[in-house]
Formats: sequence, structure tokens, C-alpha cells
Amino acid sequence: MISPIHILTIGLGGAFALGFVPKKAKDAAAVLMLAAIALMGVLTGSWLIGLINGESAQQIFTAGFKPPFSINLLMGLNESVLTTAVNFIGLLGGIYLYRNLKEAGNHAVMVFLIFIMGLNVVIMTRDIFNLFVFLEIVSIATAGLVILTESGKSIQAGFKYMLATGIISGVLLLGIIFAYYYSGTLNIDGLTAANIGALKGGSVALLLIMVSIILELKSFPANGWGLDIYEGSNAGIGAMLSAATATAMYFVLSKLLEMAGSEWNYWVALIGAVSFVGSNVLALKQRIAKRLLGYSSIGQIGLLMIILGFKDVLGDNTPYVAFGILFSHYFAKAGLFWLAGIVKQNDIANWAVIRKKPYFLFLMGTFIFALIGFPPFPSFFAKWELVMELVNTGNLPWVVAILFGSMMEAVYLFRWFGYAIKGENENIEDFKIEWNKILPVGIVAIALYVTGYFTSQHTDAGAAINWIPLFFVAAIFILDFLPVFIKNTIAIIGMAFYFYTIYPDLDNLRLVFEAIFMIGGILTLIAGYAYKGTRPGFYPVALLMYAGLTTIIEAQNTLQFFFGWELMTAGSYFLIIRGKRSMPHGLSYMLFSVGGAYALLMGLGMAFAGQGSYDMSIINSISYIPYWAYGLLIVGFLTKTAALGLHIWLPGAHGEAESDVSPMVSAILLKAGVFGIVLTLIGMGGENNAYPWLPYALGWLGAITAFSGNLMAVFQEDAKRLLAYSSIGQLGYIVLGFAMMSHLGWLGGFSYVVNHFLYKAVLFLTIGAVVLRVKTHNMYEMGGLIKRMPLAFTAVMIGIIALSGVPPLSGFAGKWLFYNAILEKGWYLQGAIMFFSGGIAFMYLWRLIHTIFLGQLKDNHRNVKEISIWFLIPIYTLLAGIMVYSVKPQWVLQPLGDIVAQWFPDGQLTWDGGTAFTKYGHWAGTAVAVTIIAAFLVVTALLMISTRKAHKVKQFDITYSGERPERPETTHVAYNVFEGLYQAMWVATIPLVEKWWNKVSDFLHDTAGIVRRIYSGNGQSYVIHIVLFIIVTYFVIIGG
Amino acid sequence: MTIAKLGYTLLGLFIVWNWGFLMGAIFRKIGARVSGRIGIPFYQPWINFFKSVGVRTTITHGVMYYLGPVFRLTGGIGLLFFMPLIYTGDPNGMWTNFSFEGDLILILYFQLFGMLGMAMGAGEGGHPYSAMGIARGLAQHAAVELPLTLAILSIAIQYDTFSMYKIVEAQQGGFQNWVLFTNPFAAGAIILAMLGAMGHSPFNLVKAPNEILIGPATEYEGTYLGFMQSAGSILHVMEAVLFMNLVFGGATSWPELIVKTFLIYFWSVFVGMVFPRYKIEQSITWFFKVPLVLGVLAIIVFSF
Amino acid sequence: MKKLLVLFILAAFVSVLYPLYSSFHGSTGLTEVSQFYASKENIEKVNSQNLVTAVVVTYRGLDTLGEVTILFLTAAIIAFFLKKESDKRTLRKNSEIFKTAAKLLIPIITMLGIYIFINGHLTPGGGFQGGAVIASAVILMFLAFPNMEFSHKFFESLESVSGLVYVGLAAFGAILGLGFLDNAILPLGKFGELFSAGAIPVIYSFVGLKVGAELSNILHKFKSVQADN
Amino acid sequence: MEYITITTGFLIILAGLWAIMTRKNLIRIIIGFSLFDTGIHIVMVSMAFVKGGVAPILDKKELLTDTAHKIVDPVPQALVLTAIVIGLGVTALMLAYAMRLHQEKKSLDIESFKDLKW
Repeated sequence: MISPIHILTIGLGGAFALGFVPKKAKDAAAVLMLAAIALMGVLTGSWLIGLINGESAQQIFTAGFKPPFSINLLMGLNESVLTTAVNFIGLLGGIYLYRNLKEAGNHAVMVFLIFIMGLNVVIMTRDIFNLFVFLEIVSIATAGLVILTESGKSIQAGFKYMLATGIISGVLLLGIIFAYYYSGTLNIDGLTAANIGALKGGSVALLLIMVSIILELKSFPANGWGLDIYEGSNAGIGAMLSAATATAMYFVLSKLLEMAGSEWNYWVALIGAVSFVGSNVLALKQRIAKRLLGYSSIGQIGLLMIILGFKDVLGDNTPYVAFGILFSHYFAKAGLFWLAGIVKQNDIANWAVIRKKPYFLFLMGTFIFALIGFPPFPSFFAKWELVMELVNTGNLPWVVAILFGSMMEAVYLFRWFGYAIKGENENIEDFKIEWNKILPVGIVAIALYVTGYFTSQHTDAGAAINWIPLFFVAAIFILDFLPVFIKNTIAIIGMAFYFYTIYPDLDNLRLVFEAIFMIGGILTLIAGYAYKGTRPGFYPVALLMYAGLTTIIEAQNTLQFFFGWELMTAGSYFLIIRGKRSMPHGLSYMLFSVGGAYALLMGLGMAFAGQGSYDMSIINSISYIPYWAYGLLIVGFLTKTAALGLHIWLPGAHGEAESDVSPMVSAILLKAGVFGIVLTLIGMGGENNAYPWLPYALGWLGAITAFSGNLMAVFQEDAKRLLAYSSIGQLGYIVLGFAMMSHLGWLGGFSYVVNHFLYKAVLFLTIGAVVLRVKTHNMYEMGGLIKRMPLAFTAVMIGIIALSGVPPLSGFAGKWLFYNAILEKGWYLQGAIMFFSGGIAFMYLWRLIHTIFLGQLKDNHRNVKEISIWFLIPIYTLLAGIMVYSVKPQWVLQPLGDIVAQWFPDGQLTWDGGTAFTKYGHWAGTAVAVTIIAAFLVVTALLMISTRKAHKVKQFDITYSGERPERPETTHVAYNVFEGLYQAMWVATIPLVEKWWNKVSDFLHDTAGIVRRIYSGNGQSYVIHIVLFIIVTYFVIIGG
Repeated sequence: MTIAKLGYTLLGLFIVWNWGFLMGAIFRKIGARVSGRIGIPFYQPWINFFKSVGVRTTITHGVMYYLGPVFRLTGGIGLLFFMPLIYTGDPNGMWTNFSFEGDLILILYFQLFGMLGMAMGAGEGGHPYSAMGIARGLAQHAAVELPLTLAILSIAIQYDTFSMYKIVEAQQGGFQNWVLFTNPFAAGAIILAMLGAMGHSPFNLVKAPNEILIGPATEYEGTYLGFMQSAGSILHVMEAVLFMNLVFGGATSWPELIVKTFLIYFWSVFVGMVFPRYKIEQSITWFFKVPLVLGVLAIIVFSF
Repeated sequence: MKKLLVLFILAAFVSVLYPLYSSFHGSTGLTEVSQFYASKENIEKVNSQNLVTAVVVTYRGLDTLGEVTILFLTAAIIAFFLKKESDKRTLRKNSEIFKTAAKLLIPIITMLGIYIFINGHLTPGGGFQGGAVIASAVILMFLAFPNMEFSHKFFESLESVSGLVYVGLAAFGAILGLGFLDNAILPLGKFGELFSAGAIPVIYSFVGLKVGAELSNILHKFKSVQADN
Repeated sequence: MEYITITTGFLIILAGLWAIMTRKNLIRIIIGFSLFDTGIHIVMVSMAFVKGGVAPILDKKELLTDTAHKIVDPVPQALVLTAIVIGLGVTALMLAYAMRLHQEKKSLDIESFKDLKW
């Protein structure tokens, strides 16, 4: 193999040779440069392959002497990975910047080449002074590249950069020379052996070296200059700085950290944490895309510093974790910077223009999800491993800091993405595609998926992940150009087949949920046939959600579970955000989901701690602060079930979603949270669990959620929001049921799970279909539609009777079980709240059916048609389910009872034929239904006998104070009908939760707004920041 | 057995139906006398009923409109089916109807059946006052339910059962065993909540549109109205029976039932004579005050 | 106010640096590394009379390569960064004495520069110093004859050739298996003579040429973008 | 001897920093920067000094025996050479920047270049 020293030969030789290329032959120069970078890449790449295949790392000596007497370089596995990465991104970046470099001339091309070469040496060198020299090369080259495409801003940024790096390198030099004075060597390994940190002056020298490297990484808050060059320079250069330079500098830090000794680990981690959190918080206020990316880069480097600081804790996993995060950052950030250069929009709000070319949106989404750590990207697996290990070793505050910082990052990245997906883009000029610019972006995006896949294969838990659903998603994504009919059929067949293949392997508990997910999924997909055209982007994301859902069910280990959970979140986010006015709700949905996911992550980490396994069964025996662990898991799952306090995303998200998406996210998706809660509660040990306060609190939360959800539903004018609030309430019942931790409670809970799936799917589908016909969500704009759509009316009528719990329909089963459970458990007050909530539910249900279907038909609806047949098919299938459940409840409740009895054997229902007994009473579902139906039929018959030939009267044939009203708008009482109730209960409708979250948000944004003023833009103050940073670290680390 | 039981049940239904008419007439009369009028003859309800049924029904606004009274009447009849009328010492004995020992939850929820159907039926008529009345009714109903449920739960805790038959059984053997005395808080809450459930003044804003002779009752004529009058009479009695069973020891014979339901009904009429009508928000807040406190106390007392 | 703050910061910075200062006690002997360089065996191995040059060009030759690269980079950056804003330029006429003296001095200064880098391995001096001296001759030229044509092309080619030779010599060592930048690729010669120390004088000469050319280029660029404001 | 130089070196570093942090004029800041660099260079050279040593140029016969005890440390001297050249490069580039900045806004006041902030 060729000695890596020839990177220098190639790089420098190429750069010097460029001097001979005639000024006119601009292409020749650029091509020569790309060839040189490619050659360096091939060289390092061949080393990478060789080292992976077991060759040993090579020391490169110069001048024919051994270190420490001469400078040596090292090509080990890490070095080969990183140099290859640098050269790879250098090549792509060179291609991206092709035109700019060409136009700037040979000199600029030389600078770019030397920049890449310098980074290679920085990674490989083992001599600290040599490191200093090549760092200078890199920073001078950077100062040159900043002004590649000149503007006043870039020159200013470049000057500030030079000022700051000048000071930093001076400090570094001072540290180096004193290190030499104390140890007599400049070799990093020699310095490591000399342990200069032990001396008083030596420790200061070490501090100066370490701090200057940390400052080179643009640590918060002495990093205003860094942000300026990200913003001021060409986006292609920003990509280089963020991907290549940061990668190399990070490795330098890791080299020097070994030299500094393990006592520095803590400080590096601490500075990293401050940087990660601080930078991400300040970014909240940022609206300039490139500067935003700068903040994010700095944050990510902070995270990487934390990982480095915990290398002793992470042990052999350190490279896996660090590379996972590093490479996600490397690809994604390069991609985003490049996109910024293509889109050419400064204000993130104007990124809506990216939607004009949908595949760019896909690229942007890929990068953003990779940055935040969603599957299937490497950062997901790395973050998982990191959190698991940190929790395992009890470093909880660190985990909290990491997750908080990540959360903030998610806020601004998703806000940006939200603008891209939903912002106004009418008046923004479209951008042009240049092939040399799109190529690198495409390559890094693909690389993210590929590296993600291979990262997952690295650990046993990750290798167990079933990728088939994801491949199916990918396939349907490729087929996205096909018409709806074909894609829908493929999707339905795919899901049905998949369900058929996996259902025998599932236990009964999982089968119940999987059936809801898959059968429900297929039924809601059928409604998709009603759509025309290609419906771009719908099927990949819908299937992504189902892929996540089924992965949750199938999960054998916690990693798989979390993987599925995040996939499901991502898919549902895209589904929700498809709605017309759903942007703000999509954002809040995502933020709550991400927050919830982090709670889960911590909880799962605590489960891992002390058990050392990822098997799903660890949830059943958490030993490390179990109260917290179970609590966090439950909180995580509650974000998905939209418990009070975590619910503010739901009404908007479900209400504004498309007609067939609302049932997916409401009837189906919410059950994923329930499934999680069920697993957690099982894990807590069922009846005699040792954590009585958790279910108790959960029970109250459920009851209050039920009450507030229902009450809010009453005051909605928007039909879909009404149903959305209703879902919050219904999920409150479910949570309360499971919280009771008794057989009856759980059976009630399960009964509700099944029922809510059935009737909420019916209601959302029907209302959604009606909305498609009448083109409004506002109930007061509808009315009298029973005349135009009797089938829809019937469906809603059955749906609301089932929901309200009025016998004989299936909803009563849940109610009956509930009150028996309540009495058994002794949770009377909660029970009373539930009952009251039921009464309130009645109001909104009546309102739903009355204001839409009854009352006065509006003039503009006189010719609307019955809802689409494609909606009616799933609706009536579900109704059949409700009817069967209603008439033969034992068919459903007995199997559910068997499932529940696995964990709650006591207090089961006893069955005598169709009659269920508890110790408090009994209920004969079939008999009751028969009795009522019989009575109903008899009475109907009597009426029919005595009312022969009743003729239908006209709409306005009503007595109205002696006059006949003529306008349906004024006669249809629909708007604000529950004013009386509002006057009595307005106190309970104050959106305290929303206010609270707004306060939190305002607080963070205000803080960011104030703190970021330290970045005054004055280069001088940046120097002061740097000096202060050094002083503060000195006093903190070494002390007075 | 079943045939015989069906016979008894239908007989019970007939008695209740008539007693409801008679009781209604008596209280109309009392009301008239209190306000210095002569009032109707005691047989007026029957006249009304037969006249309504006898008139040819000519109009309909649609299917739901048509089925509204059916729902209503089915609700009334069903309530009677699911509630034991008279305690005979045998859970499946005569006059216990098809109550399956009278599961309280079933009864509480089935009450809503007629209400719901009626609401939908009247809704299809398209009369604005129907909607207003129903909206008010539902709001008030929910407010009434809260103290009522608390009290009923308290009684259920007290006797450790949801079976109405068992609750009645436990109150046998003298009035000192009545819930009224054994669980005064619950009883208090029920007695107050009852006022709302009966729907007399001051809680009759729901029906207020009646006074100006429009709303559901005028929308429906002929047989529809007859059905609704029947349903009204049955429901009135059955509500009273519910409270009688819960608080006042049930009834061991028809005369006892008639006396007790009369007194229960009288209580609500008496209050109605004395107090003027509440606005809907006033009535809701009223139920959240004393009745709610009593209900919570009833729960607290029995949950330890 | 700001100055007070800066003063305070500097005071704090002094307290950071003070431990360095206070722990400095001078040196009583060479470090292990320098002792190695000063050992007889290694003096002979490198065969350079000037030990500093031996360190600069051989032992730490990679640094020097980097250093040369930095100058090269700077020159390249300045070349594409500084652009002519306007041609209008009024210059004061130089006096005849100055011009004549310059004509006389420029060759001598250049000679001195060349001497310094050629003898870099024997006497104090070397490529950088020599290059800088040559550049000072160029400054003098610019001052004395501001309107004289300056062949950019020539200097750039000189730069590139020197750089390529340097890298080539360095890589040649590696290819021969001696090591990158090993001076032993050329005969070591006799200690203390001009042709000694192997590749050092060759390298240093090219470094000198390169530095001279680069500095001249930079200076020319600075000069050429000046304009009347 | 070495104490004098190292003290001077540190003082020059501080003087340079003072200039960088307080002067408004870009050229003065750059001069401050040069001072800062020079100070560091002086400190470096002070490290090299060994009591009684001569410059490490072996142009006298007696220096060739027991060289290690007769000369001062050549390494910092070599390093300082590199450092000086780097400093020169950086200074040149900064000056070029200053020229461009002046072209942009016809001002050399650092306060006038605050277009990028927050």
C-alpha cells in the first residue's frame, strides 16, 4: 500500500503544479484539483479497507529518524476513517463548488486543495508542533475560502475569524512551548508519557493547549466568530467547515485528550454540554438559515465532546457512538449547507420555495431527521447507545442535558422544516438546479441511509431490527409517481400480506394491537380510493407510520421498540402535516413526540441499567430507580395518548389532517401509546406492584383528562376538532382503566381500546368524508344533511350511541366494566368525574349529529351527494364490528378477559352464557339488546299502524312565532349552542396547559434573544470572549 | 315463566302508565289551585292521549323525526323493564320485570336512550327551539348527573353492590334502614338532584319553549304526541321509582309504591311551586354547590 | 469603561499566565531530544554545521514544509482576494539619488539574500531569512521604480518550481525508503563545507527562492491595488 | 538573561492583547496582533537558553566534542523560525483583509463591521 505520507506529496505537489496551469484553462485547474483530492481519497480509502481487513496501523516516520526526534504520523483505523471522510467530503464539496472555484481562478483552487490536504495531516500527525503548523494551514486556508464568493459580509466574517484564530493559535503556541519546556518533547505520545499536567505550570500549559483546541471547535459562548463565518461564507464552504474541519478538529481533540489524561474527560464533557445546550437554546431565535446551521453545528460538536468526555464510561463503544453522531452530522450538515446554497434563501420562512421541487424537500427532511437522531440514521443508534450507557453508569444529569439540548435542536430544525413544508411560497422566486450541486447532496443523502443500515447491524439489538417494512416503504416511495389506485392496492395487499405472515408469531396481547393497527390501517386505506391523481407523498409516509407501528408490536428488544416508535412518530408527523392548515400543529406534535421519546429513552435506559440487556423483558424487572424509570416510560407514552398537559398538539393535529388521515392518527395511532402504557404497567408487576403512587397518579390524570377533553369538545365549532378533543377524553378513560391495575379495570380499558378504535374510526371517516363533500369543517355551516346523506347519518348515529355508552350498543360494555372496577378499586371520585365526563360527552355527541345532519339544510348543500362509496365501505365494515360487539359482547370480552387474566387473575368476570357477573352486579349484553330492540320494534309497529300515509312536509313547515322562517342560516341553531354551560363552567376551559407551554416557550425564546446579544458582531468583543473563556476555564479547572 | 313474567311486566307497565297520567293531572290541578285557577279535571290526560292518538297523523319531517317518539317511548318502557318495581323477596319474582336485579349502571345509562332519540327526532324537525331546548337539557342533565352519581356510588359502596334489588333488600325492615337515614349525605344529594332530574321549576328552562307553545311538543302532533305523552307519564313514575328504590326503601306493594312515588313527585312539584325558574347557567352552578358537596361527603364518608 | 473592563480581563489573564512564568527557572541543560540532535553520531548523520538548520530542514522538516505552504497559501489567497479598484494613481517622483542608490543596492541585497540561503546549513541564516532579504530588495525596487513592470508570471513559476522541487525531494526520500524529507538522499559531503549536509542546502535554496518569490508577489499585490481615494 | 527576555516576552504579549482589545483602528489591531505574536516568539526563544551555552552552530572544532553541554537548545529556535513565518503569513493576510474592508466601507473602525451578529 502507498504510504499515507504521499497525501502530502499529492496535495502539495498538486497545489504547486497548479501554478503551471495557464490562467485561461480554468476547467483544467479545477479538474486537476478534483483528481488530486480523489487520489488522496483513494489512498486513504485503500488504507481504510486494509485496516478493516486486519492490517496493523502504520507509523510514518519522517527524515529517517524515529520519534520523538522527528515528526511522525500515524495511520490507524480511526485516522483512515476520518481522512477518508475528509477526502470524500472534500471531493463532493469540490464538485459542488466547481463553478465558484473555477471562476475564482487557480489560486482559489490551490487553496481548496491545500485545505483538504491540511486536514488530512491534522488528523494523522502525532507531533504537537506539527499539529500547530497544519492547524494554521487549515485556518489560513479557511480564511481564504471564506471569501471565495465575496460579499461585504464574508470579508467581515473572514477578518473576525482571523482575529479569533490568531489569538487562539497564539495561546496554543504558548502552551506548546511550555509543554516542551516541561517535558522536553513535542511528540504527543511522549507528552502523554511525561504527564505534564501533574506540575503546576505544566497543568497551565496543558490547559492552554486543550482550551485552544476546544476554542477552535467554536465552543459556546466564545464562538461568535465561528457563527459569522458559517453565515458569511459560501454555503459550500460552510459545508466544508461543518463537515470536514469539524470532523478533523474533533479528532484532534480526542488525540490531545489522551495526552491530557483522564481528569480532563470531565471538563471536556462539561464544556461540551454547555456548548450543546447553550448553542441549541440560542438557535431558537435564529431565522437565517446558514447561521442556524452554524448554531446547530456547534451544538453537535458539543454533543460529540460529551461523548469524548465519557470515553472511559463508553469504553469500546466510544467509536461506535462517536462515529454514529459524527457521521450523521457530517453528512446531514454538509447536505443542509449545500441545500442552503442551492435554495439561496436566507430567511428560513422563505424555504417554502423548496417545495416547488418536492425531491428537495425529501432531501431536506432526510438531513433534518438525521440530525435530530431519528431512525434509520446512524445518530439514532449512537444516541441510543450513548443514553443507555450514561444512564447505566448513573450519569443522569448529563443525559438530561443531552436530551434537553436535543429537544431544543428539534424545535428549531422542525420549525424550519415546517416552513419548508407548509410555508407560503407563491411570491418566492424558484431556484435553479445545477447538476454539480445536486449530485453531492444526493450522494450524502443516500450515504445517510446506507450508513444507518450498517450502523444498525453493528450491535446485536440493532441487527434484530426487521427492515422489511422499511424496504416496502422505500419501494412505494420509488413508485410514488403512480396513480392512487395502484399505490393504494399495493399498500393494502402489502399490509394484508404482512399481517398474514406475522400474526401467528404474536401473543394475544400483541395480536389485539396489531389487529387494530393492521386491519384498521387497511380499512382506512380503502378510503384512499376516493382520492384522484397521484396523491404525492401520501403512501410512503402512511406506510412509514404503519411500519413503525408493526415494529413496536414485533419488537423483541427495547432498541427495536424505540426504533419503531420513532419511525411511527416520523410517519405520523408527515401524515399530519399534509393537512391544509396543520403546520403549527405538526410542529407541536413533533415536539411533544420528541420530548416523549426522550422520556422513553431515559426510561428504557434506566431499565437497561443494572440488567445489561435490551430484551423487552427488562421492563418487567427494572431495578435502577424504578419509580423514575416507570414514571418516565409512562410520561413518554402519555405524550402519544395526549394526556392532559401533553395534549395541546392533538386537537389541531387531528382536526386539520386530511379526511382519511384523521382516523389513522386518532383511532389507530393513539393506541400505540396505550400499548406502551400497557407494557409498562405489566412491567410494574400488575396487581401487587411496588409503585402504588404511579398508577394512582395516572388514574387521576386519566380522569381529569377525560373531563377536560370532553368539556373542550363541547365548545368546538369545528367538527374534526370536536372529535379530536373527544379522542383526548376517550384516551383519558382508557388510561384510567389501565391505571386501576385490576382485572376489571384492564378489561374495561381493553374494551375501550377496541371500541374507541371502532367508533372513532367510523366517526372520523364519516365526518371526514362529509367534509370532503361540503368543503368546511365548521358545523354551523352544515345542517340537515340527513336528507342528502342518510348513510353517513346512520353511521354517525350508531357511532355516537356506541361512544356515549348508551345501551344496547358496545360502548356500554366499557362503562359497565368501568364502574364495577371503580367500585372494586375504591376510586369513587375518579369514577364520579368519569360519569360526569360521560354526561358532557353526550352534549358534544348530540351537537355533532344535530348540527351536521339535523336541523336546516343549507341552500348550498341542496345538491351535495352521499359520501363516497370508498368511505362507506370501511365505515360499514366497522359498524358491523360495533354491532357484533354490541349483540354478542362475550365474543370480544371473553378473549380479552383471558389476555388480562395473565396478569390479573383475580376478580375476573364470570360468564353464564351471555351474562357477565361481577360481585356487584351482572349484565346480559345479548338479553338487554334483544329486550330493547324488541321494545323498539313493537313501539315502531304501533306507530306505523296509527300513522298511515304521513306525508313529508317541506323544510320550513314549522311553527315559528306565527311566521315561517325562510333562511336556513338563521333557523339552524348551531353556533355556540352551549353558551349556558360555558357561562357556568368557563373556569374549567381556561387553557392553562397551553398557557403554561407558551410561557415555557416564551421564556426560552426570550432567554435566547437576550443571551445571543453577546454576539455583538464586533470582532474585538469576540477576542475578549476568547480571553475570558480561557480565564474562566482556568479558574474552574485549575483554580486560583 | 317468561310468558307470565312478560304478562306481569306489561301489567306493571299499564299501571305505571295510568298512574303517571293520574299523578300528572293531580299536580296540574294543585298547580292551578295554588295560582288561583280551577285547573283541569283529573281525567284530562286520558282525554288528551286518546284525542292525540285518534287524530290522523299527517306529517313527517323524515325518518329520524318519525322515530323520535319511538326512541322516547322505548326509553320509558325499557327503563321500566330494567328496574324492579316492587320488592317481593325474590330477585326474579313478579314485578321485577326484566331487571336482572336492576343493574344501576344499566339504568343510569339507559335513561339517556330516550333522551337521545328524542333529541335527534326533534332535531330533524328543524325547529330552532328544539335545538335550544335540547342543548339546555343536556347541559343541565350533565350537571344533575354529577351529584347524583356521587350519591349513587356512595350507596353502591354502602351496600357493596350495583344491584338495585339488593339495595332495596338491604333497606327492608323498617324506615330506619332506609338510605335516607343510613346514608343521609347521599340521600340529601339525591333529593336535591332529583329536582333537576324531574325537570320541574326551577329547573324547567329546558321545556321553557313549551310555554309559548312551540318546540318539540308542537312539532309533534297526533300519534307522535300521544306516544310522547305516554312516555312522559311512564318516565315520571319510573324516575320516582328509581329514587324510591335508592333512598326510600323501595316498595313491597303497589299501594306503597303509589304513595311513595306520589310523595317524591310532590316534593319536586312543591319546590317548583315555590321557586321561580333558573337560567341554565344558574341551575348548573346550583348543582355544583350544595348537591355536589353532599355527594362528595357521601363518598368520603363511605370510602374509609 | 470598556478599557477598565479590558484591564481587569488582562489582570485575570496575567494570573492565568503567572504559574507559567513562576515555574520558569531557565534551563541548565539540553532536553533529551536536543541532546540526541547534538550527539556526535547524529551530527555526522545529518552533517550540517548549523544545528538549527538541521532541525528545521531535516528533523522537523515537515513543519518547514508546512511553513512554506503557509506562505504559499497566503500569497495565493492575496492573489485572488485583492482586486484592483481603480487605475488612477498619482505618485511622487523619486529623486535621482534614491534611484541611483537603489540601482546599486538592489543587486547587492539580492546577492546577500542568495548567500544567506545557500549557506543556511553553515552560518546563521537559511531559506526564510535569505528569501526575506531578497524580498526587501524587491520592496526597494517598488519604492524606487514604482512604474516598472513586474513579471508576475515569472515569480509565480519560480514559486511553483521551488515548491515542486521541495515536495519532490521530500517524497523522493520516502520512495527510496529513507523517509520523507530525509536529507541523505544526496551525498552528505564533508562537514562544514558548502556541499555538505546532503539535501539541506538544495532544499534551503529552493525555500529561499520560493520565499523570496512569494513575499515579492504579496508585496506586489499590495502595491498594485493601491489607488487614490 | 533568560529572565529578562521571558519577562519582556510576557509583557509584550500583554501589550499586544491590550491593543487588540481596546484599539478601534484595524491597522492598530493588526499591529497589536504582531506584538502578541512577537511576545510569544520571545518567550519561545527564552526557553532555548542554557546557561553558558553558545549558538548551536558548530563552526569551531571544540564544539564538536561534548556538544550537548556547550550549546543552547536548537529546537525552540527552529520552532520560533516556523512561528515567525506563520505569523508573517497571518499578518500579511490580515492586512489584505484590512485593505478590502476599507474598500468596502471606507473606514478602518472595527465598530463599522458588524453586519453579522446574533
